[in-house]
Amino acid sequence: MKKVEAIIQPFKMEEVKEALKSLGVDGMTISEVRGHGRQKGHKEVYRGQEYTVDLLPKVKIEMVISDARLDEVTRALAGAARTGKIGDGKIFVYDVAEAIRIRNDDRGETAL
Amino acid sequence: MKKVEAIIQPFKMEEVKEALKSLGVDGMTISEVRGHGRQKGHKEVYRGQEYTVDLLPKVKIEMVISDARLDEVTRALAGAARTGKIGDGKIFVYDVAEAIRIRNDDRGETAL
Amino acid sequence: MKKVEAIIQPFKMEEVKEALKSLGVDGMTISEVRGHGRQKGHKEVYRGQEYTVDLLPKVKIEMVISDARLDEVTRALAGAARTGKIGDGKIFVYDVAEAIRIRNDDRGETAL
Amino acid sequence: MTLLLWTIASKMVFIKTGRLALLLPAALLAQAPQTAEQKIEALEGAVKNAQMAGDNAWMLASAALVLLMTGPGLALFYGGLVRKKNILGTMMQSFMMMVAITLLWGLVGYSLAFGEGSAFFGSLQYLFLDGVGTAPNTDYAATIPHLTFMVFQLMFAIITPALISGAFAERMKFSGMLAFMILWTLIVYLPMAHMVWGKGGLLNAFLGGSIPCFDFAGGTVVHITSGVSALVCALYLGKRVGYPTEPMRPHNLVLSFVGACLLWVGWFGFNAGSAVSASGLASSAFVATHFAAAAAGLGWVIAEWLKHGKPSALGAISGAVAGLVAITPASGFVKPMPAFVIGLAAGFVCFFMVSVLKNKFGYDDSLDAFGVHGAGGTLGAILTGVFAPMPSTTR
Amino acid sequence: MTLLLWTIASKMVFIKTGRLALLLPAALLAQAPQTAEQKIEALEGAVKNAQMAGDNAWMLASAALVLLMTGPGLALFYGGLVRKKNILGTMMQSFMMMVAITLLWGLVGYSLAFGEGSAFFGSLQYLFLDGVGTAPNTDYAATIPHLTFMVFQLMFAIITPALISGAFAERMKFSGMLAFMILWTLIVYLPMAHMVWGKGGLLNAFLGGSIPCFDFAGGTVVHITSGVSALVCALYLGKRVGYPTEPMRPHNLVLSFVGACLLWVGWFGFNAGSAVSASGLASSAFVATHFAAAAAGLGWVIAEWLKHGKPSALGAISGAVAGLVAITPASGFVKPMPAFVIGLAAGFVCFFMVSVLKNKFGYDDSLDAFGVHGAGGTLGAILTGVFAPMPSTTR
Amino acid sequence: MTLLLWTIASKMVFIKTGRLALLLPAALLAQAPQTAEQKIEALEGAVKNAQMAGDNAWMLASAALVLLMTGPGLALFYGGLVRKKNILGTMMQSFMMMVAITLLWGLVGYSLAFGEGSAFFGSLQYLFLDGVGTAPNTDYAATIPHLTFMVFQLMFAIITPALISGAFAERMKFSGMLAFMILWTLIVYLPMAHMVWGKGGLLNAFLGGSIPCFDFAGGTVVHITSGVSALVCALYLGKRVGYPTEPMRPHNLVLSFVGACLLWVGWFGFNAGSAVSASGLASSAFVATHFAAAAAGLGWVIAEWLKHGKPSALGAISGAVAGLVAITPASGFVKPMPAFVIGLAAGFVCFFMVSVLKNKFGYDDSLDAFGVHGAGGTLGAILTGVFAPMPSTTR
Ligand SMILES: Nc1ncnc2c1ncn2[C@@H]1O[C@H](COP(=O)(O)OP(=O)(O)O)[C@@H](O)[C@H]1O
Ligand SMILES: Nc1ncnc2c1ncn2[C@@H]1O[C@H](COP(=O)(O)OP(=O)(O)O)[C@@H](O)[C@H]1O
Ligand SMILES: Nc1ncnc2c1ncn2[C@@H]1O[C@H](COP(=O)(O)OP(=O)(O)O)[C@@H](O)[C@H]1O
Repeated sequence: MKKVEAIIQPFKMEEVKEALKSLGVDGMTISEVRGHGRQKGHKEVYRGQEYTVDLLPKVKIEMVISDARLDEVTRALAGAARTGKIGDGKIFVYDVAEAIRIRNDDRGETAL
Repeated sequence: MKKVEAIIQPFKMEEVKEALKSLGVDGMTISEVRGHGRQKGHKEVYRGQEYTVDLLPKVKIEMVISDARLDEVTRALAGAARTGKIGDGKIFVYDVAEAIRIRNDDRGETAL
Repeated sequence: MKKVEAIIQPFKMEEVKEALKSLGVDGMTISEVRGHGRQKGHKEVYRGQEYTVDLLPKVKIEMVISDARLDEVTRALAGAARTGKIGDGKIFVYDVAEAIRIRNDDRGETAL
Repeated sequence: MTLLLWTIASKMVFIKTGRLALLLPAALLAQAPQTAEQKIEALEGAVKNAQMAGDNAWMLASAALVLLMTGPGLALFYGGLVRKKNILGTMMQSFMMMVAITLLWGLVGYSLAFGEGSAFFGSLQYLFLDGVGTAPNTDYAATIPHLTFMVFQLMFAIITPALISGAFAERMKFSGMLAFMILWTLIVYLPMAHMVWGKGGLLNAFLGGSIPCFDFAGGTVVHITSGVSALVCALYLGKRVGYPTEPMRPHNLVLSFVGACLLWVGWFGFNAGSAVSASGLASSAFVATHFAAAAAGLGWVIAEWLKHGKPSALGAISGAVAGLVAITPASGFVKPMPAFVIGLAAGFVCFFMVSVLKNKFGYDDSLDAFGVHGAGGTLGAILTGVFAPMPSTTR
Repeated sequence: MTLLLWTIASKMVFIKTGRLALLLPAALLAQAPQTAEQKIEALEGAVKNAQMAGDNAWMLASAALVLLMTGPGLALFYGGLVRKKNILGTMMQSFMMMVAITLLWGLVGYSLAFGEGSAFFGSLQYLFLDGVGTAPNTDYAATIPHLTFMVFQLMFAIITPALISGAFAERMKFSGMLAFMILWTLIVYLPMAHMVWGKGGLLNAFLGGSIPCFDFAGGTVVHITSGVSALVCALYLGKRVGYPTEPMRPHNLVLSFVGACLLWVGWFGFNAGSAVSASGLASSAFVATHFAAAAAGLGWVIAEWLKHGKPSALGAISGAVAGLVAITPASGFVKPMPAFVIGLAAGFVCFFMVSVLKNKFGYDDSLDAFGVHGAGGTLGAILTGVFAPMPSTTR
Repeated sequence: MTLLLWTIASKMVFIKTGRLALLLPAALLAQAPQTAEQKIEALEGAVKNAQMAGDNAWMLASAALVLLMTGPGLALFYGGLVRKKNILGTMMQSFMMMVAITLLWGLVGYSLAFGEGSAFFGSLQYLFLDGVGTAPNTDYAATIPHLTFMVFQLMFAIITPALISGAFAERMKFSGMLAFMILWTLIVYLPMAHMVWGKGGLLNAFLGGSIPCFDFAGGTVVHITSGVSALVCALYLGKRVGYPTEPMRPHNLVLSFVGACLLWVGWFGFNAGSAVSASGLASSAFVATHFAAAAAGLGWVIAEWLKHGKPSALGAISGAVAGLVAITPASGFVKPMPAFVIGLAAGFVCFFMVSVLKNKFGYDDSLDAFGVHGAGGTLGAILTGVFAPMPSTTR
């Protein structure tokens, strides 16, 4: 099993969700994060005082999927999240040692 | 070392914390996430407009523990978080390459 | 590639960010979490009712970096985040199977 | 669209009476009658009008202030104290009182409370607010339109059940809450209001009752009644699931803070408005209200300081509200310094109620409606007896 | 620093006129003239003063209440309904109306609306507010300073375009919005206000106009105008990017709740203040306002209950606002029970507009400025014709 | 429980004086005396009563509005500007002023400020508010109860130190803050208030002082004093840990926005209330206040537009507050257009102070209490001298 962790632009969230749904990927966990990479943030001025906002709001999507689906999932995900501009985000993939469904103790890929 | 990542129902938080405490697991990090799996969300109506809320609030617990304790920890955790209904959540386990305690540079299992 | 996950005191955030910037580490994702370890929380009183706040606010920093930089990054990070007191936090390191830059489909270390 | 406007406009007849009515007093003076006698007569009418303008100005402002106490005041105060998931539900309880009690009041409520009736109930005299017009009802308030008096009293009837909702916040169904509140108003509030304030009410010695009751702005009717009812509810409903093991601490004290400030400001309308005029009595009640609120904030904070080693924001605002409750029955009778003492006492006593006694007895009064309103109201009623000078010597 | 204060102080001359002016009426009575005739004359002046004090007290409070409707009332109501990222921008739209319309009003606005002019426009008589002083303008309000009347009307001119902003929330640039609002006020609002309220206005039969219009507190001028303009804007601007596929649900109903409560309270100033006095008429408008708001809250909630199986907080507050809109033209003419009926109707109709009709037609009126203000205002105007008794029989 | 109520009720004696007192004026007119002379005498009393009702109605509303400025107005304005972790602490500073200064004022404060004393201090005449009753104090306000005047002035004394707290937000201990505020009120505020407003005060030429000072609603006493004290505090306390490297940007501008709106509305009470009557003077001050606030919002926004290329919400609300500060001393003396100019100037100058000068000098005035209140107040005081006509020609 693999964990796919994607950090994307918040306004792409709906599109990505649709893309994943149409692939039949159901399980996912989302959280609100802030980040920076190539994209360097911007300045905000409060009462003439400049503040650099270098951490921009992003959405992190985490999905644990079977190895077999890795390729199609990352492709669909990247496709839906892409605008071609700096700040589009990253996808990271990790190995998963075990998965357990709390409800009925299913383990491994059946638990996804 | 293993990282145990559990996504559970928010209202089960206290019970799970108690269960882990009684096992002597101290270190943990919690964050608020939203997710969906089998559980499909619900509809909300605002001024006659329907909005699907398909991402429900969940709590994510992350713990890094020694390999030896993996079994008892996941069992206790799943036990405390289970209601038997859809939406109970998942536990994922990952390998950890290294752990460092910032305070004194302890490494490996002593750092947990 | 490695993922470095650091859980630090919120007020150390700026210092850590500076330290990482001076190392040339650009990509990072931050989220607000709560946690406890050795540090045991405190009591708050509301209308004479005591509530134990055992999960204290922390900041989680996630960075995916090349294996080669692991050492200097964790050292710099721990250095900047250390106060020497309980509650300083932890660094965990994980293996990363793959990284993809969404914008242009770069893969592996070039994607970081 | 212009067409539409046109149609509407042409459906409408005559002039704006608003503008017309205004010109009357001026007109009266303009075409001033010739003889001194006539002039004096005209003046007497004009003076009455002027007096009414002044008193009505304050009473309308007061009615607005008392509504502000419920929404958004109380809604925010309570809303900030519950858990996050319950905030809208809790705020809605207050809002639905603004909606439902208004309806009830218009249909029968005002009549049952203020109609001339028996010692315990009013009459159906003002059913559908029939006969409640712009002329003053001299029994209740000689210098303001009857309508003003009616709506001012309505605002009281709204906040009283809203206060009770603090006792069962987080555990009652919406429809059940609504039914309960309407029944409670019919069975408890309206008779109580009639007894203390209504013409012929048992405790309203001044207007034909037999037992005199010293309650300026509703300490008994509003606060003791709602506080005690809250306690009964809390006991009857039992504890919230998870209480007291699961932590249920206030989720947003900033909201509660804003709510408490609005309660403080709105209470000026509640107490000083109870003078039903903009007279010196109103000023006196206004000042007493302010001093008691401040003193009780101080009292609670000091109590916290002594017991827990540090004061808290929640303590300060809870104290202020306790003080406002306690001064209510006394507000028209006492000078600033006695008001200060009443407030200070309320701060201490209510702190003791919610932080010591409640834990001892173990009932779950979610938002301390009893601890603050029941206890504060009772204390205030007792201290009114202690501090209030004989009416004849008041001012 | 003491030096600085000194310099400032010595730059200042003479006494505090404030304090001086106050003593005048008292003085008048003190050095009371000798003959009865003189005394009566003095009294007539004193009575006029007293009448003005009472009416002015209420009108100043009303002006403050109407400003409270825009900021923070409307700003919060709208701000809570938009997506999180747009809240400050949406609130700023309201605030900039407080800033920009005030300027415009001072320069030419008041004069174009209330100057004595043609059937459609005012005049330049009050350019730069020249001639608008503390003496009453007897054409509009005989018992309050002209300045009070002017500033009360200004508050109306502020909230009207702010209401429109609900239609293009989330999609108009700041500078474009500002330019539009100023032009709209010049081209639509000021002529409309003149026609209905201005001396010699076409629809102001009482002050020289030819077609009579029954609009107590601005149902036509404020709500229909802004509602219809909002619809035009929504159609012209087209839909927001992503509407209606992307979910754009309200992000913070607690804010909207507070805003709605402040609108309710502030509306007392809007409607009861339109009596331009603290008379029985003001009380009557106050009561009608309150009953309609409550009834409409009820109406909307019932409609939701029937259609969706459960009521919602957003429904209750939207209903209340719809009721306030609908009662505006009628508020000075109807008794509480007809007000209740108007409110109930408004709750049902506006619910139907925003939850059924809007979806049918598919326009994107972000915050339902048309559905609530346009529809509610039109309904209110029609029902005013139905329920308002002939002026002579009103009270 | 019924038993308890009973006991309380029976402890209480006599009737509700409130209701009784109300009937008196009416009664006076009812049993009208027979001769014209007697009638006239009765009328003179009745007119005085009516005048007081009108003026008192406005002054009570004003006192409530000024309290609204501190809590929740200023508390929200400041609370939104600090970092999240400090919001409750910052809001508490305002609230504790409501608590502590009230106590101080009741004990000695009012007496030291308004008792008849030397050029610099009042006396102990009103210790414990002894002698402050419902009869007017003709030295200060002939037509309202002395109690009203006292409590209105108290609200000023509350907000002044609360304003200072903006300078040391985020870095002072609670108990230290409290001690400082009480001492500051005793040593700085009370003497200053006596000098400018007190009978016999040095700068109060009208009431026996020798140097005349043109300060309508407290520009000098409230804003310059608090602004300068804030600067001294900021310099003395030094910078916050981490300033200016660590970003300390406002955490919730929505709260600040609401606070600013409430300040604007409340300021009507502050300035128009300073007429201590509901006269034309009050209207004039009300209008000047509104125009200056709007103009300063505009001024600041334009300055930002010029310098940073775009306006900001924080700029607009900061500007409005600056305008309110600047118009305070002038509000009773100027017409709307000069008020507009004063406001515009304040917008520009205060923008310059906080966004250019502060950075140059590098002091850390957390919430710009000096930049807005000190600078705005001083500017206002100077422009008052420029724009205010001679008293005799004002109105
Ligand atoms: N090496 C990394 N480790 C962790 N998160 C990263 C890393 N690089 C980028 N991110 C996350 O991805 C987001 C987008 O990155 P960015 O560099 O702006 O995209 P791009 O590389 O396409 O220009 C960042 O805001 C950050 O949250
Ligand atoms: N494959 C997955 N990857 C990541 N998170 C998941 C996955 N499956 C489920 N989750 C998380 O677990 C939560 C509960 O899942 P759900 O499917 O409702 O439970 P169950 O499988 O017991 O019915 C979801 O809301 C989501 O946050
Ligand atoms: N085993 C662990 N797994 C996950 N998070 C941990 C673990 N141990 C500590 N943490 C996180 O690190 C934070 C600091 O840990 P703490 O034990 O207080 O530091 P220290 O070990 O230096 O005393 C905790 O609040 C928690 O968020």
